[in-house]
Amino acid sequence: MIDKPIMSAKEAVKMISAGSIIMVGGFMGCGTPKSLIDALNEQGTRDMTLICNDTAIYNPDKSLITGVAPLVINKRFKRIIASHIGTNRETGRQMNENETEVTLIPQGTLAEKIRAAGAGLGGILTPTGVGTEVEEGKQIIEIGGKKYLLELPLFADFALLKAKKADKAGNLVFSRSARNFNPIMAMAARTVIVEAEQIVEVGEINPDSVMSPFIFTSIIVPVK
Amino acid sequence: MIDKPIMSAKEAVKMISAGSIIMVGGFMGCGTPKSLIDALNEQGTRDMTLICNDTAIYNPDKSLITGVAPLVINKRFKRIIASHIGTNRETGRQMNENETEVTLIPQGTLAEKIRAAGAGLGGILTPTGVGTEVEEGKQIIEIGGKKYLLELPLFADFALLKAKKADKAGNLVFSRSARNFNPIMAMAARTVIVEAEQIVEVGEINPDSVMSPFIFTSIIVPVK
Amino acid sequence: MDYTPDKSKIAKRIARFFKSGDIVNLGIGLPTEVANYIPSDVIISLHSENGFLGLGPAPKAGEEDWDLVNAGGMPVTILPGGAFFDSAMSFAIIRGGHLDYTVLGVLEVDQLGNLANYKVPGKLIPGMGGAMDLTVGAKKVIAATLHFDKGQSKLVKRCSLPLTAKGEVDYVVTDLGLFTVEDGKFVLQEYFKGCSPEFIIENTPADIIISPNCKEVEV
Amino acid sequence: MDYTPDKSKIAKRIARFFKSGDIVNLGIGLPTEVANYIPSDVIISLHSENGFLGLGPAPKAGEEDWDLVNAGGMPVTILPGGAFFDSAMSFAIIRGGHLDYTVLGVLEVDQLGNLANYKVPGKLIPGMGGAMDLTVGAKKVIAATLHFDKGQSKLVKRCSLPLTAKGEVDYVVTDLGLFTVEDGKFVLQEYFKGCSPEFIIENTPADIIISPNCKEVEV
Repeated sequence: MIDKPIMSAKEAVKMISAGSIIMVGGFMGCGTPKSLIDALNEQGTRDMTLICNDTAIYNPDKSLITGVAPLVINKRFKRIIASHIGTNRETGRQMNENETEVTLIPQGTLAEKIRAAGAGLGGILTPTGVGTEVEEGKQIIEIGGKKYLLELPLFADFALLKAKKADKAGNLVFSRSARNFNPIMAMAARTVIVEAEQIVEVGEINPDSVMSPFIFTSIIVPVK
Repeated sequence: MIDKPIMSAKEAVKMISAGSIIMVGGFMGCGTPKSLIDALNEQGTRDMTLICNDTAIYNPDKSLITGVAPLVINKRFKRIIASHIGTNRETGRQMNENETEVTLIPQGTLAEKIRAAGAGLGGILTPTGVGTEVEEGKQIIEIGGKKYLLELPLFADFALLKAKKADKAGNLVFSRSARNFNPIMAMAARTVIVEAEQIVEVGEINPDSVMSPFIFTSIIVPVK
Repeated sequence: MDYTPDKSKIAKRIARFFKSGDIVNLGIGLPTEVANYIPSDVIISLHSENGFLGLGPAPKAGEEDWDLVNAGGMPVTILPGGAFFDSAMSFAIIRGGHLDYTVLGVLEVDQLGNLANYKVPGKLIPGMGGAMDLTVGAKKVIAATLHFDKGQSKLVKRCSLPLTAKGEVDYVVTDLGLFTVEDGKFVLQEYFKGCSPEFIIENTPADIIISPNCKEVEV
Repeated sequence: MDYTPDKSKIAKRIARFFKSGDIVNLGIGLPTEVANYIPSDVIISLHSENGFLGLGPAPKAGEEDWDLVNAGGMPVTILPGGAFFDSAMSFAIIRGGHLDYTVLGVLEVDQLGNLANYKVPGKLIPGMGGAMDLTVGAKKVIAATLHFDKGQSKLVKRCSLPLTAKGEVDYVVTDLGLFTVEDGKFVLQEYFKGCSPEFIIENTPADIIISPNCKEVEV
């Protein structure tokens, strides 16, 4: 194995530019790389497309702000692809006032679209969304009398991920429910930037315990 | 969690009968549940359908016989679905002499078909096999000018799996390259019989280390 | 009859659905409360769609682990024998028919078994999250809802809001009673003590038939 | 010129393809031997399609772990930094374009980049195993073969055997030379010392053009 570059969050996000498509791991902020989000926010990059399960939590009354919410509030996205935006009222406002294009995708379909991109599949057939607005514009394929939607792969330029532990080659271990979308996004982006709580030597992670193999990781960023 | 039944291999295979479709974990015999194969062989059940990566190794000159090979030699299958039969010459003989119907499927397609069954997908689109005999009889779907084969899910009545460790609820841990097809087959069969080298109390496996969650396991069999 | 909303009746009645060994997903909000009423001799396992099985109660204050949250993003615990996995596996479990029940809140549910709970066009658009997969994938779908919202019945002839899923609802439990959905009608199976079938039928703008086995139940 | 088959030339030449960091799958048989000739300053990682990255050399006699085998079922080792996964992930890596190279043996390879290596109808039918996915999925496909089998060239105008993959071969390395596949022809890029372009063209029933950069190479 060769070592992957290790750099600061500020340095790592420099390659992200206006128009970039970014995937961000996490679920309501749990498993989202906070240092990378903060650095990207500070960098001020605009017109990005976000692919994330949700737009996390933004509750100004309680001073609560998690996950990708800072980027949403600062209007960094021209498009947001997510399964849930209900806990960040600013996303809904931007959507309703046509400031940001928001595409809602069922969570399981989102996961499979991302996995399909990483796995080289041309698409997958899911029963989810049949008979709902989700089927609009999609090919419906009937198999054995049952209808399925053909859902296409979803790629990104960058994946911003959060790991509990990374070895220097880029093998990753995630913690508890902070795993969520992180391992599948690792497969589906051209450049994968991983913020790791702990960075260890190659060989220190048991090969049976690796949750995302080193080949997907491009850059490792220590948590600030 | 409630405990799963623990029984002998002989007892467990009693529910498998003529005509049953069985999936068997393993790759060239590595990760195949030997006690279950031996018990099923002894039981003498015929006309089964086998879904397995390969028909393992049978080399009478070297007295070498692994994995599912004993069942093949004793002609227990009316149909074999596999990606590779080259290391068990008896499978090839039965195929060429029309004693057994053998369907060859590319290994990655086999894995995705099994996963699709377990994941409730109606099918997946793969570029693998386009322009080869594998495309015969299959729907070809073109996306963005590229051709894909629509591959349908593959289910089984029984999955016979081999784990390194099982807790009594059925959470599984596999060892090294013996993991292979075991976790995905756990998802795709109505009844999942797991032969485990070690059976531990519930709570002894770290929830982050589980490779197949307990809900898929029906029966646990200790290695004889 | 006076109507006083009572969410606890819904949670209590749904908690009686399960048998030991069942795998269940409880939606955020009212469905989550079902967990508080499951009889101690019934051992079920809760699935959390953000990626684990064996969802346990909230931790004590000060013992929160922010790497272990529920689908609402709030700290929870995992029971012994639980297992973590990624989102693809979590929804493979859901879509693949490996859940016995899913319990979801609703904005509207209709007599065809259609359910709407993710979008009020032009107003509230929280998104479907995992709800579309859950309703399509779980073996049995239980819609959990107060019978009325601002005087309007949540049970209707036809949903007017965008659907979460078409024809997937098996049971509706309100604070007035328990309904099945059969052949395009609600079938009243139980009315809860203090209510009557007549009251339900009069105040619900949907076709309801009374099951021959319909009975009064105390919850 | 006398032809004496020499597999080591093929393995040696292919071993020079790689740069540090490359992820490579070597087929069972001749391709496996490539690993023996990789320069010590080039650090590549080998993928084993039965489910891991970081494939190492065979263990010493007596130290075999039968839970750790290669795609041929024979005991191997895993290098520090390797990782195990299931077959779905293994082929996600392959099909998803995450391998830089795959090296495969062939029964026939033709000037359209078609490759046949899994079936001789009515005779030998080993099955395609992972070969179809590997040829379709890897960024670059290298066909590794002796130039002749029983006097017949393995490089042909059109494969007569059932195809493993259509138009996917990028390079063919034989014991005589190195070819690319371009615009429906083999292009000779290198001929190995002791051979000549003329000998290759005369004895190969396929359209071969000689690259303007073609050179003699010692392997």
